[in-house]
Amino acid sequence: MHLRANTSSPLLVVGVVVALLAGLPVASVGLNLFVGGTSETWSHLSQTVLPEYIANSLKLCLGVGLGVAVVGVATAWLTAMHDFPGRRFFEWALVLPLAVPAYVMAYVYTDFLQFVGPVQSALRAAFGWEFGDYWFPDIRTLPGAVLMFVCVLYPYVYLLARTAFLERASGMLEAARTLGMGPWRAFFAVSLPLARPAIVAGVALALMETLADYGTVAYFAVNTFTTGIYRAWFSLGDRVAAAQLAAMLLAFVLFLLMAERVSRGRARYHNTTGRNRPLAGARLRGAAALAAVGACALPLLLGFVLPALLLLKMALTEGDAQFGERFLVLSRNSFLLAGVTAACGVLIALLLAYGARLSKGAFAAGLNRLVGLGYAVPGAVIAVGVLIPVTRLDHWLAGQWAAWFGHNPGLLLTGGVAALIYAYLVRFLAVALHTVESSLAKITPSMDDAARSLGLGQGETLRRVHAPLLRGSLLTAGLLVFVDVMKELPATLVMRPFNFDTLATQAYTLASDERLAEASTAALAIVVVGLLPLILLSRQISAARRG
Amino acid sequence: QEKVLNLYSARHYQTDEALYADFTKQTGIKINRIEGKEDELLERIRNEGANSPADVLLTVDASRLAKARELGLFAPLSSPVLEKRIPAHLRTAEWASFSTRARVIVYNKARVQASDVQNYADLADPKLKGKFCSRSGSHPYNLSLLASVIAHEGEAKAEALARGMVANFARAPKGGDTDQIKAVAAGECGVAISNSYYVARLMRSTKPEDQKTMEQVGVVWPNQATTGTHINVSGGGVLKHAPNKEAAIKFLEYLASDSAQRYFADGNNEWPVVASVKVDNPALSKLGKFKADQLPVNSLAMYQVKAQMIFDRAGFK
Amino acid sequence: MTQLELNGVIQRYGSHTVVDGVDFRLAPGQIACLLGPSGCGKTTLLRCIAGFEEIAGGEIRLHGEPVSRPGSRVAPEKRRIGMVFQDYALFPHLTVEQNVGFGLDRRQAEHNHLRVRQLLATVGLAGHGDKYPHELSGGQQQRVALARALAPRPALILLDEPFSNLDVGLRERLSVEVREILKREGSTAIMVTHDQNEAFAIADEIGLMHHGRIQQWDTPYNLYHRPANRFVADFIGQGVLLAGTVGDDNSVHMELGTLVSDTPVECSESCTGCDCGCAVDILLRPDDIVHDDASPVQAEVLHKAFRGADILYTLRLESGSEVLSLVPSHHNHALGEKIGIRLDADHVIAFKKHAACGNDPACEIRLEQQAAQQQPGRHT
Amino acid sequence: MTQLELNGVIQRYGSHTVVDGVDFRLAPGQIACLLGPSGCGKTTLLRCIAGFEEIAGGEIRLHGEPVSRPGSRVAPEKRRIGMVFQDYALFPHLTVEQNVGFGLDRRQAEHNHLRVRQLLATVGLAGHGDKYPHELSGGQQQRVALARALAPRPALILLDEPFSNLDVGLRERLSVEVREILKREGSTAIMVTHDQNEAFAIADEIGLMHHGRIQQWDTPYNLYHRPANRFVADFIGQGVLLAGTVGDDNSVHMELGTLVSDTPVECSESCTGCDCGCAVDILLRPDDIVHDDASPVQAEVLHKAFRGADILYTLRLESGSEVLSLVPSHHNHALGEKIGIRLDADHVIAFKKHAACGNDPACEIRLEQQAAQQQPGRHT
Ligand SMILES: Nc1ncnc2c1ncn2[C@@H]1O[C@H](COP(=O)(O)OP(=O)(O)OP(=O)(O)O)[C@@H](O)[C@H]1O
Ligand SMILES: Nc1ncnc2c1ncn2[C@@H]1O[C@H](COP(=O)(O)OP(=O)(O)OP(=O)(O)O)[C@@H](O)[C@H]1O
Ligand SMILES: [Fe+3]
Ligand SMILES: [Mg+2]
Ligand SMILES: [Mg+2]
Repeated sequence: MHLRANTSSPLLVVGVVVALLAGLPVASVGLNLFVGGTSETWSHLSQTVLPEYIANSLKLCLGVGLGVAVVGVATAWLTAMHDFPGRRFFEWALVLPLAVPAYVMAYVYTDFLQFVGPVQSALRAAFGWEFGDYWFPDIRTLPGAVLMFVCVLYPYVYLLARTAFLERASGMLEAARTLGMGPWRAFFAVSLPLARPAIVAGVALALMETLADYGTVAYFAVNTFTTGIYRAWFSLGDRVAAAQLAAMLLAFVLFLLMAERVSRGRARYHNTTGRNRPLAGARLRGAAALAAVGACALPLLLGFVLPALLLLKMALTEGDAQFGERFLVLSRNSFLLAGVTAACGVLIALLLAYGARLSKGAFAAGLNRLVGLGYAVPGAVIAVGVLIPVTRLDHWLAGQWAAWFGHNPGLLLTGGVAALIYAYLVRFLAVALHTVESSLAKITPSMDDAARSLGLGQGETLRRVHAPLLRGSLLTAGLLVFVDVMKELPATLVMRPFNFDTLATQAYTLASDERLAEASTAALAIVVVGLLPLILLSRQISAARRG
Repeated sequence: QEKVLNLYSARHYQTDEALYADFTKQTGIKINRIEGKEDELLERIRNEGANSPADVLLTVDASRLAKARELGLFAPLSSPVLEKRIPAHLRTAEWASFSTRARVIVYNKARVQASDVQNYADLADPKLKGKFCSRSGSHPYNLSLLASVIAHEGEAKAEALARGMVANFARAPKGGDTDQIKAVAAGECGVAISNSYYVARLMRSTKPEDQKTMEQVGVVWPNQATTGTHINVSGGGVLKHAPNKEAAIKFLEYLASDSAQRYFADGNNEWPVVASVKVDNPALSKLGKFKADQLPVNSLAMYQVKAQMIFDRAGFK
Repeated sequence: MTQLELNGVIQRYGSHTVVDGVDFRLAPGQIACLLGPSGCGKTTLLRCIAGFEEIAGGEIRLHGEPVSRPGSRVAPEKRRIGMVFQDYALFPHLTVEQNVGFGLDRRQAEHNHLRVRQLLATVGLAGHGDKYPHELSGGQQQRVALARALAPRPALILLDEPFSNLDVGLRERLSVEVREILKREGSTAIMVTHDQNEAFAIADEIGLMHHGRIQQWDTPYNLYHRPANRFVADFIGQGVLLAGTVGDDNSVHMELGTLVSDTPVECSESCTGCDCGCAVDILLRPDDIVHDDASPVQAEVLHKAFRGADILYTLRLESGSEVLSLVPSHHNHALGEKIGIRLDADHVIAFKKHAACGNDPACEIRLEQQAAQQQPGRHT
Repeated sequence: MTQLELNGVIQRYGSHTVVDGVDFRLAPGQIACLLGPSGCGKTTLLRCIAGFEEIAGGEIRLHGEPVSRPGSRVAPEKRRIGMVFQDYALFPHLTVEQNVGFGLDRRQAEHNHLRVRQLLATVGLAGHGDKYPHELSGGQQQRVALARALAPRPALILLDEPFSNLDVGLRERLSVEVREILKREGSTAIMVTHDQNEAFAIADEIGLMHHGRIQQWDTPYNLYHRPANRFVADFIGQGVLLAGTVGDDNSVHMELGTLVSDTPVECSESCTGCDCGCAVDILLRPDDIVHDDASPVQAEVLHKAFRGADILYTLRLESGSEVLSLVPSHHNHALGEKIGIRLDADHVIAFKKHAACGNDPACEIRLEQQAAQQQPGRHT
């Protein structure tokens, strides 16, 4: 028995180290906030385009935030707490849009809906219209971008909220009903607030991804704050100004996240009852059942079925000439990277989230918010942010090696798979962390105490109590990271080893040469490869509901 | 030890693989390559510093080459072969161009007269109000075009041009060059600008809808009477810390060889930089000879930031 | 008029029948207590009444209207039934005040506020309104749950061990106050409790449950003094069953002496037809056996439990039978010591013996329960 | 040797001091009970001992080794302290058997299995091993929590109201069995309970807590018969304080008559220096006042509570003071009736009156508590 300082815990130390590693690139971006920039770039941007970019970003956030929250929560609520024809199918199918990269979705919808696309051409042919004779909504606008993002990002909210609803404490719902609240009002007064950590996490992830996105908004020419960052960097050649803008974005996101945390006050979200039984879903009939099916089918149609069909058609008619053995290699590469990253990410997220739970202090929680910020930074910026420390370390290693063995081994890490996975982790740890944290908040603190009083250390408590209790969320987190890595581009492009292509880079190569139709094969492959674990895991997740 | 060449390339043409394979076959040097975006690749090379494995950097934009030079990433390039084969305005002491692409005007034959769009300046003419389409103003292709205008005519003229174009927009800038061509053909736009190889690719396409597209549009070589049509280049140089400098020079020289040059033309519809090379590309032949801007490509980089600022001020999104 | 009426209610979890043909009636304003061993189905019965469980048989009526029948039921929130849950089920995201005010009509903010503060004061939590449940002690949480259930003045309130985590003083004060509130507001109540004194103090009627069946539904006095069967006799209060033989009308002969009661021997129902000479078991409470140094009957002290004012002695008679005796605590005898005792019972409660059981009381209870199951409905 | 030692332990939630300078010692194998009103800090004190809470002052030692000090502590899992949580804290993802076996060394599967089955049988849950916690009743869950904490044979076990959801019979049987298990395995135990009888029956020593301080740490007998202060007198058992005046050595004059005890008047600590003529309050338990139709002192029945064997009467004296009297239940008098009573107390417990308080008992308790706080450590 050793007296140990109250603040010290082995797990917390591990957590802090991991957090520092993961936070380093983000911090190196953030630090630029305090470096004096080139005033010319600043004044130019702020006088010309920045106000519009900021306005666009805010509008985009508002639209996407509302959209994913409504669609995600509604579908989660319907599938988790009701029974209607097709529910079991929708349960896992609603996750599918996750596999479609937003930029691919943007290409596909544009191709489908633009003036020269099949829909408008058919309309013109049918009615003999010419240009200007009729009005047709333009998808490549801000509302269009919102629609795209909502379609591919709502699964974040869906998955997290659903897990929360499934983990719901039936006891608390019953209490609400004895107090005169019908299922509908009980949903708003109890289920929804109790799912708040999960919903907030889902919406936050969707918003961070929206803010960091460049491909979609660039293609739609909806210029956002990220456009501003890229403009400062690429067009105006001012890296410092770009980093400062990125840091501002970070500060904004951090502020939002913290504000949300603070607004929770001392409220808790854990289960207060010990006798929760899986409630049989309320059975919907007639018009209600029809409405439920419709509500679930629409996002699935728009977010997956239609784009997948369009991609399939493109791939079949004018797909990649190189389809074949090469795709096996690409798929394998993508799958391995995504799989390894997902496993590492979930593990690290679990450690970090649990560390913060243990320390109860603001320090660890704050650290975790910082770690999670990588997701809000545009991919190219974070890729460079990762390059800097990795190459530094590499130089140091090379120097040591040279000092010991007398020759320069070159760079050991940069351009290696490990560094690439590190970059992914920096970028996507937020996804796993938010997911795990939101679910951890639902576990009664007395679980921890009970395990410790039975002689389990922190690590073992995590392994034997929390991990099984979090099973659904851990799978969800792994799934989300997996799919995100499958789709990731900027870091993959710049950090990958020689001659190492993935499905995403393949799609990129073709798309950037404006061979969209050919890129469809790779895009479809991303969807298909992502689909496998998606279907497998989402079944597991539904099965992991606990009593 | 196996001879290798480490290539960092921003060329995004899948068909380039045949080119690299040909090089390996000829020289026995294996090519390791990563493809990415110019600016990120520059960051990677910069950070890798003295230990960088990169031998050659290839880009598709002159200003990025200039930037790499500015950052001191290139080694001096001295190759008699390159000096002999590549025209002086298409190379510098550190890097050389291996192919060019022209920025041409594409118009809808039914909606616009060819005579009204003979120069880039015409795109600002109020006659084209509501007819002009373009990709984003921040795209390097447009930036380098405006940079060339600044180089030739000064900032004021350039800004007037940009503002005129904005006033003529049929729609907010969006999509790529191919999108613009298709929109012109469909009548949504009257006129647009595009890189020549996209036009050529559509001309060579066997797909009926592409052929129909090209039936609707005409292509103009702008500024034939004045400075010549704006061109940008794809080029590269040997990096300062290249571990395989010899192979790197060999590779660049290979890119200037007849077979490689023909490959750029045939495979990717670009114009070779070596005048003597015979091109066997029906689309390029059909587009015919044109007077290219002789501006040293170097200066495109000089004005790129200015060009972006002008676009921003003019509201060319 | 009846407020609540259960007719042969049956509930099952899978194939396990938890509530097994329960029927009783409650008039408006009445307070009933449910007693019974752990796991006998009390909570489940309350959940059936609240509408959370489907019933597999019988029917439940509120105000004469059927609300639960096999296959159909009225939603819980439509029943105006309040409930204090055994595990409280407080809302962790709401403060104490918000928890208590949860079921109140939201349009009457002013009025609600008053009601909430008043209830919090009643349960001794004035000043804790801004806390969150996790910042309260177990007993404090339990009181919040109680206040929350009382707040909307439900017509019927179900209390599942509402005082289990409170100290005696608070629990007595609260049970009196809750009783007053319920009576004042005319609410009908069913309370589950493990504290028989509490049940005796608060209840108009008590139902004793065992294995999903109501063994006796009666007044506190009758339950204690006229247990319907051995199980009730054993469960309520303390006591032992001692063998005896019915003598002429008013007497029973036992090892300890002869009991003569004022009235004829009150054979419990299961002993109808008790005749002279019939072998019976007599229920002896600890206060039926008094310590008397002068008594010729001596018994050995087997075990003693300090009870404050008294000591509860477990004594062994010559025959080996054990009896309990409550003796003022200044009579502090050592284990093994022999002390004099005598019978001092007012009335005699006798259960007819089953020949098959020999001297095994568990066997007797089992046989009795079996007999009861073959005549459903008999016990009300 | 002491197993557990607390010296001036202080714990705070924010600025709210919940445990306020607690010290006591427990020898190995001893069983202590903690009593106290809801919210007085019992659970928090257990949590400090288990190592879940940081302490702000004082020190906790196990086997003489310090395990908690302000700013540092030994991790809970290193202390070999078992705990039954007030809210059970069962693991919902594990079956009953897995829950109980959770803390056992996993390498000894065979042996563990035996232990688990044996404990389940002890707590009356044989055959429920494969169920999940949500399939159990409240009392069944509580018993699983108990079995789980006992399973690893902890050196020290903390039981936070382990029987609160059990019926009397089961609770008595279990408390005896748990006591046996603890004694057999040489475990030291601290148990929080609200049931004083349980505490009296099971505990070697009892600590009574109030406002975060131990008011008295003593044997059950002393706690009942020699309360250290008014709060203890009030909290333990039932009773009232009645004004009186100390006469010559062995007597106190009261409204009800004169009390003469065998020994000199036992003035409690707070009354040191009680002299003849000194105004005191005398603690009268319900059994100190006997119903005697022959007695000249008559009192009016204010309230009566049926207690099974007895009825607890609340009576009003002429002066308006109220007293309690426990009367065999066949003396069934109506409310408002006047009945004869007399004093029958063995020993006298007197508390010196504070002049400032007039006749307000609450005031007296307050003053006493204040005085105690100015002399920390006095009460052990
Ligand atoms: N997390 C917390 N934050 C703030 N105050 C708390 C917290 N936990 C408990 N308290 C307060 O500390 C006091 C003591 O609580 P504790 O749980 O120790 O009481 P207890 O004696 O166990 O009561 P009970 O018998 O009701 O369980 C209570 O007044 C409670 O409101
Ligand atoms: N969800 C369930 N699935 C299966 N069996 C259950 C379930 N809930 C309760 N039971 C069983 O039903 C029986 C009655 O449970 P109930 O909760 O009604 O008991 P109780 O009388 O309230 O007991 P306690 O006094 O311990 O709270 C118990 O044996 C329990 O194991
Ligand atoms: Fe291009
Ligand atoms: Mg129960
Ligand atoms: Mg407590």
